[in-house]
Amino acid sequence: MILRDIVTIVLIFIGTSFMVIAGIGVLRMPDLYIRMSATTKVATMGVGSILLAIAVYFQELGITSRALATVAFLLLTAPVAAHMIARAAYFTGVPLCNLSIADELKGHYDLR
Amino acid sequence: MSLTGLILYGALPLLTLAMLFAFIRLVRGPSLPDRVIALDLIATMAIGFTAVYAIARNQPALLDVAIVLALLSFLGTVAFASYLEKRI
Amino acid sequence: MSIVLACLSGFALAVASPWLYRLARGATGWLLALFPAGLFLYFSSFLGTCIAGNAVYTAYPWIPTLGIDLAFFIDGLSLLFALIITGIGALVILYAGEYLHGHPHLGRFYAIILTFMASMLGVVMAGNLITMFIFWELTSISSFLLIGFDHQREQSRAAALQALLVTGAGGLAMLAGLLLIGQANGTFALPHLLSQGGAVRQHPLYLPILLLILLGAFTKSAQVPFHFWLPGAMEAPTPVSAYLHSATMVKAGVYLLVRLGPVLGGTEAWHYLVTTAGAVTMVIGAVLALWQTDLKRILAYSTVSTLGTLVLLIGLDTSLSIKAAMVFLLVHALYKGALFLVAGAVDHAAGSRDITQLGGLARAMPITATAAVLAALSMAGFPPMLGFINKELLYEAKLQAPRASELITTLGILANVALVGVAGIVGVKPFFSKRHTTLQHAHEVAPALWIGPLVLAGWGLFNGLWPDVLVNPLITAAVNAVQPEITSVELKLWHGINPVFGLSVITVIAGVGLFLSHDLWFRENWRAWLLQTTSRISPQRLYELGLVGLNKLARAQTRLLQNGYLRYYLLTIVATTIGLVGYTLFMPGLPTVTTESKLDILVHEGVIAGIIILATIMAVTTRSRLAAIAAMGTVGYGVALLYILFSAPDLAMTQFAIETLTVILFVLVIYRLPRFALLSSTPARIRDALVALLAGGMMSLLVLAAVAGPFQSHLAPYFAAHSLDLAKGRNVVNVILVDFRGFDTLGEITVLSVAALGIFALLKLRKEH
Amino acid sequence: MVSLILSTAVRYIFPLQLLFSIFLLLRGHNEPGGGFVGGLVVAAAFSLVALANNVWTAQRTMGVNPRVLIGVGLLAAAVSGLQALIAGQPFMTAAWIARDIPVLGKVGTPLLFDFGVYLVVIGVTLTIIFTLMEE
Repeated sequence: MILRDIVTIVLIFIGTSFMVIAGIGVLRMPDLYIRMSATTKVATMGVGSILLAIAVYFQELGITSRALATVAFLLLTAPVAAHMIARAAYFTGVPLCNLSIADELKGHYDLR
Repeated sequence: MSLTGLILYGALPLLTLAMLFAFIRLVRGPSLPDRVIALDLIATMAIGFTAVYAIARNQPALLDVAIVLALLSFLGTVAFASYLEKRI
Repeated sequence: MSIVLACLSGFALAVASPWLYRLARGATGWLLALFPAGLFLYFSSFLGTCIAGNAVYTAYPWIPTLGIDLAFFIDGLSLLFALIITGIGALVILYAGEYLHGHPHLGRFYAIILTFMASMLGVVMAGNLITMFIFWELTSISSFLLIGFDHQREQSRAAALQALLVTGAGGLAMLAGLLLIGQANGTFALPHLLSQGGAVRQHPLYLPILLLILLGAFTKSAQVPFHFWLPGAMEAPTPVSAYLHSATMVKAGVYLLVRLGPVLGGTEAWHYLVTTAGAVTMVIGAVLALWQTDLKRILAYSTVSTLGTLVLLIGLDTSLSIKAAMVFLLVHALYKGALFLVAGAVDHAAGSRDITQLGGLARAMPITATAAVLAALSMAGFPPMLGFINKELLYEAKLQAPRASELITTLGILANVALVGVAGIVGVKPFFSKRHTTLQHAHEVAPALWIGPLVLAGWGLFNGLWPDVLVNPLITAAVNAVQPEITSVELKLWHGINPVFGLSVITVIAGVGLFLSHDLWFRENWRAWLLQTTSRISPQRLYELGLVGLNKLARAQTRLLQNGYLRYYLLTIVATTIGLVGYTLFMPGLPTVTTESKLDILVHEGVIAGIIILATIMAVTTRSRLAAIAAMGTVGYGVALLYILFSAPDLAMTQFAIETLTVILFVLVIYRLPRFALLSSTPARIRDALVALLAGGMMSLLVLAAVAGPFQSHLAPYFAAHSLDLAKGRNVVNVILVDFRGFDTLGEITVLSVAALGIFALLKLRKEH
Repeated sequence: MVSLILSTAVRYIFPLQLLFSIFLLLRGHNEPGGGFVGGLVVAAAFSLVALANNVWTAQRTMGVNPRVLIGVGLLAAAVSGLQALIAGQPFMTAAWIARDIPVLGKVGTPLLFDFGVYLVVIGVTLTIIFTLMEE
């Protein structure tokens, strides 16, 4: 197992563990908004590290550039998607869990 | 233990396990946005899965599939979101 | 070459006749009649060759691969028919010109009648079975058009349809028979068939072939179960009835039986089937003829009886019976044609065809009366007429019938007595019985209307007195064409006193007695009772019930299959697919599904498969549509992952892209659907579930079977090898899609485009409503 | 309720998606990709724009009516096949340009055919999506 493989496998396992954490997070978190924070951030990190593993493993310009392009692309789209869903959820009145202390957004939007 | 062996019997099962969790959320998810998030998570995990499998099988071509998925997966979420907003 | 021209020129003239009519107006009848007369002379030039017993055969390749060529074959038999067709054709066209004078569609009438004549000539002169069949169907079609000529009237339309359905169905059966004969002999060419006829008789399928051909002949020649369309066909204008439904078209069946006699005849089945059918038709036709009141219907039923006699004679299959049939063919054409034209003249002049009202027209219509009497005498079989010789021959043939000759002769006498009575009723009564109704305005008809009957009746007299001048050679030629041993036919008026003459005298006396006592037994109530009882079980009623049943079946079937519910369409499609796939799957010979193929799937593959199955179950059971969409999204991603596991990047890419776009489409559509409601009842849902499970199960079994079997496809290596050098591309999938199988992709994108335009139209259309 | 964040994000993502789809189309012959997937990516891109703002902006950015694209695509595919007939060979035989073009490598009628498929797929998908959205 040469150095390149070791680094690849380490990165892959980091990514996979992130994924599992995201999975557990989405299952156990009490309400939608907290779950979303878990999934978006953690999953993107997971994929990021796996793609880094690809860049390390294949060491070719073409492939590494595409891998990095994917990471960039994901970093761009994931937050936007999360934002859109949170917006829609909030507007359609998805309740916050009972543990939440305050709803700072209340009153700011003219909810129909 | 060879790299591929490690991946096939280590990383991939874990990834699919995570996918199973996301799917359980999709089934249980009380409101629609929960399901949408679960679907989005499954899509991201699919990207990861493809990338890992590309390494395991030493096939860089699979990376393009990951790119396409990355490009398009968030479209579904946006579509669901716009539908929800329009309906209220 | 000249034969083809002669036969097909009729069609050309038919096309030209409407314009000719617009030009020549009244004289078209005379002009057009010259054409068949010319053909008559042209065909009689063949008499010489045919008497010597050899035939003329010319063939032009038409569909060589199927062995069908435009072939014409003239021998004695077809010559006899050709002369009848053209001779009577000329007189009928002349007659029609006057009879339908001033009719708005007379030009069209000429066109159709000429088409009929040409196709009839085609039938009798065709040298190839299939060409004959084509002309045969053409005659059916022109008969349909002619019967329904006066299309304003509902009955004529119904009668035309009835005639077409019956003869058409028979024609279809006959086509099957002809094809089988062609297959048995390897060729459709007639001369070849006639020379080695034995092959069909030994053929295992001989009986079905015989039945099919007989079906075609019996429907065309109105034998008993199928006779009801002929009286119905009297709705046609009288020249048509005279020409098609007495002299020529109905004889096509008889021609077919005689022509295929050497090929199919001579066996027990042939003898019994044909003879019984002929005898039954002969008797029923004669009996029913007596009880009709309308002049044309009486003649129609007597024609049915005559056709029965002809078929009977062919069934007897002795050289004497064939000779008798040929003579009777000619005699009947002459006197029946004349009587029909007389009936037309009477109708034209006196305005009615009901025999109970007609009487004493002789003084007003002397020439027509003479023609009528002469024809009636020939029909009754009085000495100077050809009819007498014919009756003698009939009795002789029946006496010497190989089997059951007594029964056949008695039936023959019975029928002939009835026919003599009918001859009296039709030919003599309207003219000479005292007039008891107010028909003063009866007047002699225009010459064109009495030339036809007079010539035909006169011809009957002339041939009777001097038979050897024309009749003998013609009949010899006709009989030689069919019977192998050449026998010279001498018809003499006088055979001396012998049993046959005795029978003939008895028949005449009984017949005249029957005629004179017409007013005694012809009670209206008896007639009504008879017609009422027979109509209940008559084939006519079966035909009508058949049509009603057919409509009901069609309506029921449409209600069942096209009931407008999408789910039933889906259900039927899926069910049929399962049935067919299941059947082929469990047919013996297919590699059975081996259960012991070891399960070497890895953990992650198993989990993905599990997720797909769970997602499907969720999609089916969930109550919220969006959840269903999400579930289906998961299924799509799962399948795409499977593609990746089997390293098919192209497929995975497309699947992911399609998945996303489907989600978008669903979301757009869902927005407009009504609130989610459980519409179908539980039993319906269970049924759907069952069908779905079956379909899924069947498909997986299919896949397992495909995988289990030895997979030796030589396509994959070929494409892989040539992908680079031929198509200059390493990605085999795309190369196949775009280059090797480009044509299929072209088809696919066209289908896609049409689908898109369809959806666009549907959506746009909906907005307007 | 157009979300400002989404429309700005789309303004960056959209060109990337178009670029990637052209990339997919052109190298389809050698690596995974091709007219079909490329077309789908473009269709997804334009529907994203339509979702982010509204259908009419998407149609304006596209410039051409999707149904026209279907026609042009089919024409391109047919022409790439017909040229073989004109050259006397059986329909659809490929004809290649001799010299290798630096970026694309071998160029020939199959590429034109692939381009035809590309346009048809875009046309078909967008016709359906835009018609649905227009209501």
